[in-house]
Amino acid sequence: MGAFDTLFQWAFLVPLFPLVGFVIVGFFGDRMKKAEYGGWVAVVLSGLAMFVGILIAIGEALSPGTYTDASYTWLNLPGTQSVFSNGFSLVMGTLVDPISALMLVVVNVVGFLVMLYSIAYMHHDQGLPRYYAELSLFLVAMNGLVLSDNLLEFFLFWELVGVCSYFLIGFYYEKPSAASAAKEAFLVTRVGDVLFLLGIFLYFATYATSGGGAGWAASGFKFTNGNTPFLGSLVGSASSPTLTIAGLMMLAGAAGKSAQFPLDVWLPDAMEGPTTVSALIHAATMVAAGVYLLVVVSLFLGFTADDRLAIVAVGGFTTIWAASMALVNTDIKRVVAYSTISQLGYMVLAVGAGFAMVGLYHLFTHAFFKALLFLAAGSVIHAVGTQDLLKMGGLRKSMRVTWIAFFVGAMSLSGIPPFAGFWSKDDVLASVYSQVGAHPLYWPFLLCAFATVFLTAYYIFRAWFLAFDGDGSRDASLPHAHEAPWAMRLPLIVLSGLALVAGLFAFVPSFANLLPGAGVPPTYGTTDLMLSATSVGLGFGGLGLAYLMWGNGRVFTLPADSPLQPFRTVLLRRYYVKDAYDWFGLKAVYGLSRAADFVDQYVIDGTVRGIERAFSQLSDAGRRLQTGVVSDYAAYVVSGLVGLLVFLLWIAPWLVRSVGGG
Amino acid sequence: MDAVSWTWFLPEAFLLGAALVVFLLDAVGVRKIEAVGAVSVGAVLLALLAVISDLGFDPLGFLSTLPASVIDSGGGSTSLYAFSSLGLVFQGIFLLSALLVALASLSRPSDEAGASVFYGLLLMATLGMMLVAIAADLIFLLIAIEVTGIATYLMVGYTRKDARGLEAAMKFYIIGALSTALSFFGASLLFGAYGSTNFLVLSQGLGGVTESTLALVGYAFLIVGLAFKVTLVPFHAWAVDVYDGAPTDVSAFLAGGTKKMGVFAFFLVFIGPLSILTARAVSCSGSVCVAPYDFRPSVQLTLGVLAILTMTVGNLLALLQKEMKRMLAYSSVSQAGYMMIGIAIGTAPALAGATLQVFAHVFMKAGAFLVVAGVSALGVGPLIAQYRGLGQKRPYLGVAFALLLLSLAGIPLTLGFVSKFVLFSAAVQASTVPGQSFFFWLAVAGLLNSAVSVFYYARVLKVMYMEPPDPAVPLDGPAGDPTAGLGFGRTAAIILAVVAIVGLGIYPQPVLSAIQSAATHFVATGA
Amino acid sequence: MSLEELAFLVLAAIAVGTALAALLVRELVHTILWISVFFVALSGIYFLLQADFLGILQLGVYAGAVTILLLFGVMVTRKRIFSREAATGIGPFPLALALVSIVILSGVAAGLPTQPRTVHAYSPAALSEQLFTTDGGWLVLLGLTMLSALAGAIYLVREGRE
Amino acid sequence: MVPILSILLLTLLGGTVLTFASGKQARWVALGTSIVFLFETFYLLDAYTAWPGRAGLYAVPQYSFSESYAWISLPWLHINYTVGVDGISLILILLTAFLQIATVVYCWTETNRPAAWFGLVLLTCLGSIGVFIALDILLFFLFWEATLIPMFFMIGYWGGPKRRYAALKFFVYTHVASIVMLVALLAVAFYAHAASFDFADIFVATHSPGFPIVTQALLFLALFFGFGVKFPIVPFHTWLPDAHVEAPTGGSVLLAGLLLKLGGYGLIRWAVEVLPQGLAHTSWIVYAVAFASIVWGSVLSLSQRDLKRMVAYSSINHMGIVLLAIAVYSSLGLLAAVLLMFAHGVVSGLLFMASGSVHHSFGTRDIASLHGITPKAPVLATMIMVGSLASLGLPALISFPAEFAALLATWDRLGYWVVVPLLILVVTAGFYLWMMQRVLFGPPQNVPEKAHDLDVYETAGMAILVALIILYGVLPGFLVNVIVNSPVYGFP
Amino acid sequence: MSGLVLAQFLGLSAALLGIGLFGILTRRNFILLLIAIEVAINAAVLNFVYFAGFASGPGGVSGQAAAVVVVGLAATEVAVGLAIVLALNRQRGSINVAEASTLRQ
Repeated sequence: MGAFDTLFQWAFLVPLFPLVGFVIVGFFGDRMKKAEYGGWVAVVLSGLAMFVGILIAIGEALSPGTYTDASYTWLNLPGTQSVFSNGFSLVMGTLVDPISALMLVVVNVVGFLVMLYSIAYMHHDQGLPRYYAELSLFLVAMNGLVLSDNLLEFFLFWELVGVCSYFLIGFYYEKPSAASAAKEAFLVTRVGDVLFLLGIFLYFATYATSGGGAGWAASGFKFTNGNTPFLGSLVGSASSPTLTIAGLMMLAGAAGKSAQFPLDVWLPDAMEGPTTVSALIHAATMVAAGVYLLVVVSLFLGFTADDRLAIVAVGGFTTIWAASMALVNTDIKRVVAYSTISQLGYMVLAVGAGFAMVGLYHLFTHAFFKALLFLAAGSVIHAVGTQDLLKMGGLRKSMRVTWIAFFVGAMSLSGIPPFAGFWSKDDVLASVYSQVGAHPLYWPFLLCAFATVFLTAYYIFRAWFLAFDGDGSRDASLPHAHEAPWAMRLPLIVLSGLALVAGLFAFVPSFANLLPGAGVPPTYGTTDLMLSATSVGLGFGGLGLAYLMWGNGRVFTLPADSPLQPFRTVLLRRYYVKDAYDWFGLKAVYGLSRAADFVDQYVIDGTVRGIERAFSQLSDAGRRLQTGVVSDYAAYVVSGLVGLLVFLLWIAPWLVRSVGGG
Repeated sequence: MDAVSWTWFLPEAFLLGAALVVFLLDAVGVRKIEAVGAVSVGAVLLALLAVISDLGFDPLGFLSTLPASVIDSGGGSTSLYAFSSLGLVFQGIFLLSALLVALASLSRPSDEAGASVFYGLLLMATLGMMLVAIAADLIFLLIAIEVTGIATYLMVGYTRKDARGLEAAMKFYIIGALSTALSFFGASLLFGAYGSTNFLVLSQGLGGVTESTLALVGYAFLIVGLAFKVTLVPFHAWAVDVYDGAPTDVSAFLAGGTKKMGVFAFFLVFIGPLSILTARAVSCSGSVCVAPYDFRPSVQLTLGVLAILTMTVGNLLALLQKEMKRMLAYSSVSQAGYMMIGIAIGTAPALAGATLQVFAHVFMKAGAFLVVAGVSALGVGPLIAQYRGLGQKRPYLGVAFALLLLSLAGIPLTLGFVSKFVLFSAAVQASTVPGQSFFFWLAVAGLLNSAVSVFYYARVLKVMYMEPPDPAVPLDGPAGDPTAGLGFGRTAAIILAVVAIVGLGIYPQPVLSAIQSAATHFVATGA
Repeated sequence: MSLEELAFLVLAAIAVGTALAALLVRELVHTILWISVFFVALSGIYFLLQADFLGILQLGVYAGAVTILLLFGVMVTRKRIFSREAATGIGPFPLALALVSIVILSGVAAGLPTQPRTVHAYSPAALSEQLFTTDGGWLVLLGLTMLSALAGAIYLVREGRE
Repeated sequence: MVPILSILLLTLLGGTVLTFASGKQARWVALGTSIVFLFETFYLLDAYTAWPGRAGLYAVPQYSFSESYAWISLPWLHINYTVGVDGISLILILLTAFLQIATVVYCWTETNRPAAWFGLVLLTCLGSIGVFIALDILLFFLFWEATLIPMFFMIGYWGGPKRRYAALKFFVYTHVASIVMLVALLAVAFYAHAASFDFADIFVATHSPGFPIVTQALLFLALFFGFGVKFPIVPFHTWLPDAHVEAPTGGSVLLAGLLLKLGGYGLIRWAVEVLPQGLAHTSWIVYAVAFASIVWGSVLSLSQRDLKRMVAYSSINHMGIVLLAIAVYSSLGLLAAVLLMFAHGVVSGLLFMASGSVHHSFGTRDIASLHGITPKAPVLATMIMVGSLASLGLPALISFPAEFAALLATWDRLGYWVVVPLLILVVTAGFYLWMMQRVLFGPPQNVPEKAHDLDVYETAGMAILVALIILYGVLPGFLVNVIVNSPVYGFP
Repeated sequence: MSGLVLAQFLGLSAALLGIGLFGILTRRNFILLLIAIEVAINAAVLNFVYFAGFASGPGGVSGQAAAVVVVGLAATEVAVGLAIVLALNRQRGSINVAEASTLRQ
């Protein structure tokens, strides 16, 4: 029993407030006098949710512990003969522990700020009530996911955030590209989701049969084992091929949600949604849910060594994979989106290395600076009406706040001290480095991570220079840009502040309780300092290169006949992976379906119709025997007589003898 | 029961008397259909009452307490007739079919020529059927069949001026005479094999040449002769043309009545207590007993094959039939196949099933033909396609026809379903005996056939209900009278048929238990 | 070969021959002629079998009445009595059917005991007693058939009033 | 003891007869009947007490509210009017009650011979109810067949351009299957030497040790075919798309919502429960068929152009999962199967209503020629979206708990084979999403001038189903608790 | 008296039956058909007579009685047949059975 249990039992309010918002805005938003009123309702309610969330976080910070309030029996499933012999109940409820409290803060703070920002950003949009309803529903789902008490509840909300993401990506549903991107996002994550579900089965089966998890099985997918401390007793209690596969399935689920290679294609396309949505869902919260899943699983269930290697591989490779594509992209949102993928890779990498808290730490800081970057980008887009970097330039003068905000975000992203990103990213690198001895394959992925630091700084500052530097003459048609209204500026300022200081939370004693063991992973020995120095150096290197190539000075550019140009094309084409997927979906699967349809119509149903036709033809032939000539009928009679004689005298006795009875 | 008293012949006497009266009236010039029709209907009703009272009429337990021992071979082993309870049931069935047709024919034009001949022949034909039901001698049986046969040949052609009717009569006659020749040839061979034509003697295998092959050949000929009446494939071809060409009321009688006579003849020859197939004694000399050559499995197999052939071909040919009467004729052929299942199996339940099927078929098929007669009296052509919109324009007639067709198709809550259900249940039950698994396939074949048959019945429903009425066809009666143009007699007959179909379809127990006890008795009692 | 057997064979040959001839000649009147000879031959066989009453009956009913009836039928349906029937082909299928049935039946016959047997003779008195007592039902039924035949046939051939 | 089940039947029967007789006011009679019936169903649910438990796996199951009267009694044939329910029946009765009322409301504006139409709707429901409560072979078969005739007329009279062919095909195809089923049931009764056609007697007989395994297996296969065509199982499914495409909307709803469930219910009650050994020895066949149905239905949905046809094929997929859940033969699987049947009944009902409304409003159901209908018909688009999302198994909607349980049960019995239905879930999501992308989203094209959103009756009819989808998606425990109180719960 | 062989009689009746069947199948004139049928019936009558003669039991005489009845029946049938012939002839002017084939299929 913790000191703040009374507070924690109100945790359900956090999702409840947005739910109220969803109902009000969803059903009555269209009927309000002005569309913004609905928006304000949602903003206020999300503010309330944020307030409760922060209170809970404070409670956890002051008195860390696990509080569960699971009381609603959602499903009472019978047992089966083989594995689930006793049956089990799926009891839904809330689980408040330090990490969920941390996530509550992330989700609700960013959520509130984005909602506020949207009032101004979206105010001219006709679908504003719909927007706020969907956004509120997303907050319900995301908070529900964070507060989930068991794996299945987690999955339930996991799917719900997915569908909210689907709706929001397709918010501008009349745009074919938006509709297509929404579908793609849903489908790709769906692949991860079904594998995730399989993983749940596997865990369940394993722990339900092996001795260590009997209690876990009986309690039905629960994260906690009674009220024992949240670092559950199950970690590492069993190790088997099944568990390895289960872990891999978790990784697959996380990869889908967090856009890790090879399920990363949907996230850049998801930028078809409003920028605010990108900031909230596709940067700060939902995409981080995959990482959160890995964190939770590694804390409660544990990964096997093979799993961890796979996670490291996926995370490590994704960092450089996504960063490389960001190098050449000219869409401001997509650049930031690739960076999101890349940063998520870092988090996954950390979890794979065994430092779940470090991953979570990076998630925490990333949420703020990435939301900041997106909102800043949104501010730019709002001002200039295009997303094409090549058409921007010189916005520095007209949009000071945005300019600075973007800069803060970029610095943080690049891992330049003292910005938030530096602390967490440095932790990631250090923690991976500390594990390189575990398996020789850790090395290449560590190198990827380091190389990515350089690339990150390069591409984000390239974007910054392109957008804000220069004289604004790149596209004469750009309207004269204005700074955004206060409802947009305020979130930018708040987030800038957070992006500046969030990294230090891990070092504040009480706050550190929310991220136990994250702030100071290894001792800051010489090696770690070397690592930090390298990383910071790489970051500055990237910044410098960006300045040289895209800054005001423009020291050099890549010549058109450079041997690197083909690589550029490959990168712009996103390594042709999306093409391959499209081919697979549109040609292979759809073609298969067409072929199957052909078989269905002409072979299977054709057989049915063939039988029908055969009957008809037989019937027709038989009717032609009915000639109307009585002699023919007599002939049938006599033929029948002869046949009957033959049958009765010889065939029937033979049959009776050989079959042995009538 | 005690020895047969003359009262047992009361039904036959009523019929014969009425027939003589009708012929006499004709001779003195009274030819109005109302007069002769009334006499005939009255006689049939009286005969029916007599049969029911023979069956043990009991107002409280109507038909459900049938005495099990209504059998008497009537004066020793050489008697030509014997009363069995199943025979009485069949007499009732025959009389019901005659009643339906006689009632419906009242609605024909009252000055129609030949009404008296028609009714007289109808009574004579019914008389022949009644006699078949009490036959205990092969020759008696065959001549009784011939009584009906000759009357029906003439009934088919009684319109004289109608080329179709005469053609039908010609075909009916030729094939009928051929099968008469064949059945008598078979009877003569059986006589040669056993020295008598009495069922009792035959069953004991006394005297004569006692050649099993001779007897088997005799059976083959006999099967052909009887199969003609039951319209088994391939002895069925005449039936379609005759049902088509004959006046529709006569078709109703042929399909609903005389065919059943053949079924009972099969019962008598192949299943009954006096059948050779059941009662051949094991001959023992000293301690060594030799089972005689047993025909039973071979004959059962043969009949089973005929049953399957009949059902299948009948259904198959009905599938694409464009004319209503011919479709019904083919369906009648296939229904005969179902009845043959019961005969091939020959257990008491199967016999009950077949009898119930016969019973149901009287109402279904005669009823359907009577509806067709009524519809064509309204001026609708012979094609199925010309029944468009009947269900909408003539709701009562449409529903009646639909119910009769659904019953023919074996859809639940109709008598047609109950009869098939009992029959096929019996087949399955019989097949549980080791070595009799063949019967299971009879049931399967029967059920599959009934499933196929749904196609062409449903097609008629489709035409009647789902296609718009043809404005050229004068289906509309005078306003407010949906039965206009049918007449009292036909309406009564159709109502009788439909009520029987539905009422007994929902609660078949009284009839079923009566038939079952009769059938059990028929199979179990050795004379 | 005994005398009876010889007589039988001769009569049988005549019967088969005349039956074939009756069905194969194209002149209908000749057909009637041949068929009456056929009936007479059969009657001879009945005498041979000591079924005297049947022999007489055969002569009376068949060779007499039926032949006359058939002749009458030919005369009514023909404008000229001596007109030839159109030639009808003899299809292989009917022929085969007939032959197969003959072969099967002959096969059965061949299986019967082949040693000569004595024939039982029944006096006409015994026969009539049988006919009028034990098998009396047969005659009653025969009467019923004749009743319907009479009524129906007369109506059928009578010119209608209409 | 009130004969509540007979009252239930009589309510519907009386309602049906009155509806047929009531001319233009038929819809009111039908609605009144449906409402009364719904409340009777609630009473039934309320009065249904917990199942006392079964002494052992093969102990004779007991049923609630049972009634039994002799119907046909011959020395060798004993047929009774025996009815009774357990939780499984109850769930499906509840489904019927809801679908009935939703269909009646949805079809409120039907003007083409309304008396006949509403009468047939009620008759279909009557037949279904009968199937769910009958505990005698003949009674069961009778009601089973009784659903065919109204559907035949509904398709054949109110259907699309090729309705007559579709009606005949539906009728003959499913009738053939019914016949096979009947033969097999008869054979079960006779070969096991059951004392009567009552379920309990048959159960006792089939579980007696003397009943040969080979016979059981063969009979089970025959029953499987008989019930399977109704499911429908691949490759005996081709009647379904044709029937659905040509059927009127109400007919499609009842066909997919109720008639397919008859197959599932029959398989559970009259095949698996009666012949568990038969299933055990032929399970690989059933599994193969189930997998084939799942894959085939889903893959084919992808390339369908007709909205209804697509939903029809997705029904094949879903019923394949039901079959799989039944085939694993465990309590969990059984629960999943029944839940999924309920879910599919509601969801496919909604989707067919939506398809019908699309056709009604936009003049076509061709996916390729419909574009961006959302601006014109936002409510309709929402309904399609809810239906699609529910159908693809989104949590918090009704299908999810069912599919989850089904997959868990499959995993439990078949291990990694569960990957097949799992991955097919992606394909299922794919075709629904693709359909939504093309039909609902994108710029409006080819939208006819007269296109309109749902009218109030259509909305109300669908709203009932949407409410169920969400209610039982969020609170599946209610359904589960009823199912769990079932004799069949004694499955291993 | 002795010396008659049963099998020969059966052979004769078989031949007559075959000839009768053959006639029924191939002839088209109604009257010829009647004659063919008579031939076939006579085969049956012949059977009855000789089986009666060869029978050992007391029932033999009923074989002859049966023969008498069959002869009578055959005569009745011929009468009916002729009635149909006449009606047909009046109606169609022809008694060719193959021409009366309007009822078909």
